Amino acid sequence: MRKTLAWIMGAGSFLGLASSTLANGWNMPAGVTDVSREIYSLHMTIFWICVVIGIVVFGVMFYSLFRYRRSRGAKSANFHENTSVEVVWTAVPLLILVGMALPATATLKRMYDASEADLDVMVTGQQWRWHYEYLGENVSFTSSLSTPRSQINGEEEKGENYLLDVDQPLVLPVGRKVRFLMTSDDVIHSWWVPDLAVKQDSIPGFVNENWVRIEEPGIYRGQCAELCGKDHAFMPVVVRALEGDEFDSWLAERRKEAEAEASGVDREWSMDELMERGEQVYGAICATCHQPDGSGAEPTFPALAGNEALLNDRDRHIDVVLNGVSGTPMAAFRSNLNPVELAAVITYERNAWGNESGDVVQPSEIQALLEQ
Amino acid sequence: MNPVQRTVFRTVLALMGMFAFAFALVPLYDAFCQVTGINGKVGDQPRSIANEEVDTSRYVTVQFITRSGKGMPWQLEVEHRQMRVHPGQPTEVNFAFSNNSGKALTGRAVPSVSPSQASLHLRKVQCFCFEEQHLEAGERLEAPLVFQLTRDLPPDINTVTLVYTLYPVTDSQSQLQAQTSPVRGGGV
Amino acid sequence: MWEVIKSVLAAFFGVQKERQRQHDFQHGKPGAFIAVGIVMAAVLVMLVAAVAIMAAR
Amino acid sequence: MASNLPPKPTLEHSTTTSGGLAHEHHERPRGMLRWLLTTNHKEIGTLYLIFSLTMFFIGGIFALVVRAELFQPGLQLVQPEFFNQMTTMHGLIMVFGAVMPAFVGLANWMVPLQVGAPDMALPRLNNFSFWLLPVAFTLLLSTLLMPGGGPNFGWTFYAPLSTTYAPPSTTFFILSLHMAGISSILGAINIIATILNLRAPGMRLMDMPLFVWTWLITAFLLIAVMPILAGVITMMLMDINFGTSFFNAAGGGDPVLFQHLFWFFGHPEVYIMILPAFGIVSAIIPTFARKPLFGYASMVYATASIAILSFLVWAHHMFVVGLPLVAELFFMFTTMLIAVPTGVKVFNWIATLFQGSITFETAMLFALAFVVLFSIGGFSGLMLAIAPADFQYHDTYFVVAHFHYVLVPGAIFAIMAGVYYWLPKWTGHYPDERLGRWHFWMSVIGVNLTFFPMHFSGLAGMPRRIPDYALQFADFNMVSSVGALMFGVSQLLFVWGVIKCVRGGEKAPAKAWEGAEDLEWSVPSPAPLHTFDTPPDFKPVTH
Repeated sequence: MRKTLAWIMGAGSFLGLASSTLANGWNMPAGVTDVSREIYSLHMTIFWICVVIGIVVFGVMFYSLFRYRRSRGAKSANFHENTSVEVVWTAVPLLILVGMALPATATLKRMYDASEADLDVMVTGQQWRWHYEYLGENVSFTSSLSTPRSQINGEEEKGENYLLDVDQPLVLPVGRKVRFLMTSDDVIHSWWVPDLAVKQDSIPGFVNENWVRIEEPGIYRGQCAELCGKDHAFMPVVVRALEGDEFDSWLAERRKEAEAEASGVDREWSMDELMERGEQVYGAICATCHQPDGSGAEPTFPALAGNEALLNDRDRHIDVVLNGVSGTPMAAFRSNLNPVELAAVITYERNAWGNESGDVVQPSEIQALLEQ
Repeated sequence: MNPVQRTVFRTVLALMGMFAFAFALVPLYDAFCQVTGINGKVGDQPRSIANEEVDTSRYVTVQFITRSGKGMPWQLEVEHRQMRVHPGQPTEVNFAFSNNSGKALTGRAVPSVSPSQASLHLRKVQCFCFEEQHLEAGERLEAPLVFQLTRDLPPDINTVTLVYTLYPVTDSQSQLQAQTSPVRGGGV
Repeated sequence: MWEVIKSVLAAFFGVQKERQRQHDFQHGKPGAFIAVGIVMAAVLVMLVAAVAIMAAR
Repeated sequence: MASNLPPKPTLEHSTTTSGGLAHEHHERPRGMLRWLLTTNHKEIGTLYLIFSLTMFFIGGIFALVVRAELFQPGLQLVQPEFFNQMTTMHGLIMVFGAVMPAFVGLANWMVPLQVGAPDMALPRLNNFSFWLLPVAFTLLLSTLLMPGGGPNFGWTFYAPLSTTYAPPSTTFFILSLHMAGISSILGAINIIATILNLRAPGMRLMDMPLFVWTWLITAFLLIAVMPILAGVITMMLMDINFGTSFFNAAGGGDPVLFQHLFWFFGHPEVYIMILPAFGIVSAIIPTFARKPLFGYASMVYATASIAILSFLVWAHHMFVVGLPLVAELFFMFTTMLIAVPTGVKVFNWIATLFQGSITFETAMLFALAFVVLFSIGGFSGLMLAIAPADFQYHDTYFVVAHFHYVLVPGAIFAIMAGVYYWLPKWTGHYPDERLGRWHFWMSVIGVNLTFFPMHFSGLAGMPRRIPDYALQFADFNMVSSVGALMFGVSQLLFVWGVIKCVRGGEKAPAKAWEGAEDLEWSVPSPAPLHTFDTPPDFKPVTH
C-alpha cells in the first residue's frame, strides 16, 4: 500500500515539477520569429500529447499494481492475448502519430522556404569564434567571447551575461529576410540562437543555408552547439536586431570604418601603435590557445614566448599567421583580419613577453603580400 | 559441416559482406548525393549543355564565394560576385588563381552549392574544380567557369550560391588520388 | 503465398492470433517468411519515401 | 579481422548428442589460470559481469568528474581539454565496456540454461572474445596518460575533430575499439550458433523465452552493424595515418559521410543496448505477476520490427547538418513509426500486470521502474523525432536527458533487475531484500534527480558537452550533480548486496521464484558447473 502510494506520488510530483518549471520560463523560448513560434507550439502540443498518454498508460499500470497485488489477496488470471485490444493499441498510436506528423511537416516546409532574401550573411565557424561577412557590403568581422578569463576562473564575480557576451555582435535588421550561409574553416561547429530557432551545422568545405526574419528588436544570445574542441563552451553567438533604418545606418558606418582602416594601411605605424593594437587583437583572437602570456599549451598549441624558431624566421611567422598551418588548429587569418590587425599582432608577438626581436611589421608590407 | 559450423560459416560470410558494404557505401553515397542533390555535391565530370530554350521570364541570382582553406597561400578571385541569369542560359564567368607565396604549390578548389537541391539543376560544362591546379611562385592563372541552370530548377529557388574553397594538395594525397581515381579523384 | 503475406503483415503490425501463429509455425517454411519479410521491408521504405516526396512538394 | 576466425569447434554439438563435454572432465587448472583458460559458459558469464561492473564504476567515476565540474558555473576542478576527455571516455566506456559486456555476460549465463544447452556452441571462442575486452579497455584507458591526452571528441567521434584535429593517441583509440568490436562480433556469432543449434529437443523458436529471442535479434544486429563501425574507424585510421581523404574536405572527402556511416552503425547500436533489456523485463514481470506474458508473439514481432526499423532512421541524429527536405521528412516519419512497436511492448507489459497477483521483490521493482522511466525516455524520443522541433533540441541537454533515460533507468536498471532475478540461480542464495530495496529507492531517486532537470536545462538552451555554462543553467546543474553523486554512491549498495548474496543468505530452491517458468529454474540452485549434459525434457508452455 505505502509502496504504491509512493509510486503514485513520485509520478505526480514529476508532473507537478514539469508544469511548474515550464511556467517559470524554463521551457523552450517561443522566440521572435514566425518559425520559432511555430516550433514552440509544435513542441508544446507534442509535450501535452505525451503527458496525456503518460497519464493514461501509467494510470492503468499503477491501478494494476495497486489493485492486483498479492498482499491484497489478488489471484492471477491466465489470459495472455486479446486480438481486438492489440489491434486497438496499435492503431490508436498510429493515428496519433499521423496527427503529429501533419503540423510537423507543414512547419518543416516553411523552414525550407528558399525565397529571395534581403540580406545575405556568411557565417564561418572557427576554433573558437565566429566570423561574419555581409555579402556584397564589404563588411566583415570576427566575433569572439568577451567574458574575461578572471570570471571563468572564479577570480572575479560572474557578470549577468556570463559566457554569452561577445566583442562584436552580429547586427541584423528587423522585418527583413536574412539568409545565412554557414561554413567552417576547421572542424564542424553549429550556429544556434534559441530565440531565432536557427541551428545549423557549419561544415568545412560545404555550405549550409538557413534564414530568419526577426520580428522584434533586441539582443538574442546563443552558443555553438556542436562539440568543436577545447573551447566549445566559449564561442557564443550574440545577435543584435535593429529596426531597418537603424540597421542601414549601422551598416553604412561599418562600411566607412572598413574604408578608413583600409586607408590606414598606407601610412607608417610606430612600434607603440602596433604594440597597442596588437595586444587587443592578440587578446581577442590568439590568447585562447596560445595563452595571454604566450606560453601556449603543448603539444597542440606551441608557446610563442621564447619561441626561437619563430623569432629567427620573420617570414615564416608572417606566413603562419596569414595562411595557417594545415593539419593543426592554426587557422589562416588572411581574410579574417585586416592588414593593420595582422601587422599589429605579428609585431606584438615578436616583441611581447620578453620576445625582444625589435622587428616592426608594417601594414603596408602585409598588404603587399596579400595582393601579390 | 555440422550445423554449428554451418551457422558460423554463414554469419562470418554476412560479417565480411557488411565490412565490405561499409566501404562500398563511400562511392554509393557519392552517387546517391549526385542523384538526389544531398550536400550540394556536383559531379566532378564536365557535362554538356542541355539544349533547351532560355526561360527569359525568370531570373535567378547566382552568387560566387571564394575562400582559402588552412595553409593555402593562394587567392581565388572572381570577376563578378553576383550575377542574374535566366534558367537555360549557358553562362561564363572568369576566375583567377594567384599564388602569393614564394613557392610552387598544387591546390584544389572544392566546390559546394547551396541550396543543395539546386545542384541537381546545375550543369557545369567547364570548371577549374574538375582538376588540381599547379601554380609557380607568384603565378597568376585565369580559369573560366561555364555553367547552366536548367529550366526545371524549382520555382521557389531564387538564389543559388556557388562556393569554392581552396585547399593545398599534399604529396601523399595526390599519389593516393592517382591510385584511387576516379572514386575519390580530384575534387568532388 | 497469400497466407504468408497475411502473416508477415500481421507481424509488421505486431498483432497475431495464437492459433494462426501455431498454424504458421507448423506449416510455413521459414525461408518464405524471411523472403516476404525482406520484400515487405523494402515496400515499407518505398512507401514512406513516396509519402515524404509527396509531402515535400 | 573477421577473416581469421573462428577456431574450429573440437566437439560435435548438436541437439541430439548428449554429454559430449568429455574434455571438461580433465584435471582443471586452479587459481588464476582456471579463470584465464576457462571455457565454461557460467564462468565466462561471471567474468563478463565482473568486467562490466568494473567498467561501470570507472565510467561512473568519469561521469562524476564531469558532474563535479558542472556543479557550479566557472572552471573549478578540471580544464576543458580534460573535461572533453572525461565526457568522451565516459560515453565510450559505458557503451562498449559496461552495457554491452553486461548483456553478453547475462547471455552467457542464461542463454544455454534457457534453451537447455550444455554450454555455448563455441566455448573456446567464448574465452577469446572475453579476454579481448580487458586488453581493449586497458589500452583505451591508457590513452589518458599519453601526450596530448586521450580521445576528446565525444563518443560519436565526428570527423574532422577526430581525424585532422585529434590528439596523437587516436590511433590507439581506434585499435582498442577494433578489439572491442571483434569481441562483440565473436560473442554474437557464438550466441547465434548456440540458439539456432543447441536448443533442447522439442523447443521451437517460438517456444524460446523472450530473453533468448531478443538476444538472437540483437546478435543479428551486431553482425550487421559492428563491421560498419570497423569500416568507419578503419577509414579514420587511413585518413589519419595514410593520407586518404574519406572525411577530409580538403582532399575531396566529406565530413558528413562520417556521420551517415557512424549513425548507420550507431542507431542499431542503440537498440543493441535496449533489446536484451526488453527480454529481461519480459521474464521478470510475468514471474512476479504470476501470470503468463501477454502477447508473446507480438512481443517477438515488435522486437523484430524495431530491429528492422532501426536501420531506416539513422539520419534523425543529423537533422541539422543540412539534409534536404525530403530526407528530413523520410527520417522523421520512420522514426515516428518506431514508437508503434515500442508502445506495443509497454502495453503488453502492463496487460501482463493487469489481473495478476503481484509481489514487489527487488527484481520486480527494477523492472517496473524500467517500464515507467524507459517510457519517459520514449516520450522525449518521440519529441526529438519531430524534425522542426529537433532544430531546437538537437545537441542540447534535452538530448542528454533523453538518452540517459533510455540507457540508465532503461538498459542499466534492466541489467540490475536481471542480476537480482538470477542471483539465486547463480549463488544459491536469495539477495537481501532490505538492502535491495535501499539500493532501488536510492537509485530511482538519484537517477531522476540527475536526469530530469536536464530536460529543462536543455530546453532553456544549454548545449551538451560544455565544461562551463551561463548562469541561468546553474540551479538545474547543481541538482543534477547532487543526484549523480547519490546515484553513484548507491551503486556501492549494489556491490555490497551482490557480495553478501554470494557469501550467504537464505537458501534458494531450484525454482527460486514462485511464478518463474523457464528452463533455468529446473536445474538446482546454485547451478552446477555443468548443466543439461543430457538435454532436458522440454514441454512447451502455451505462451
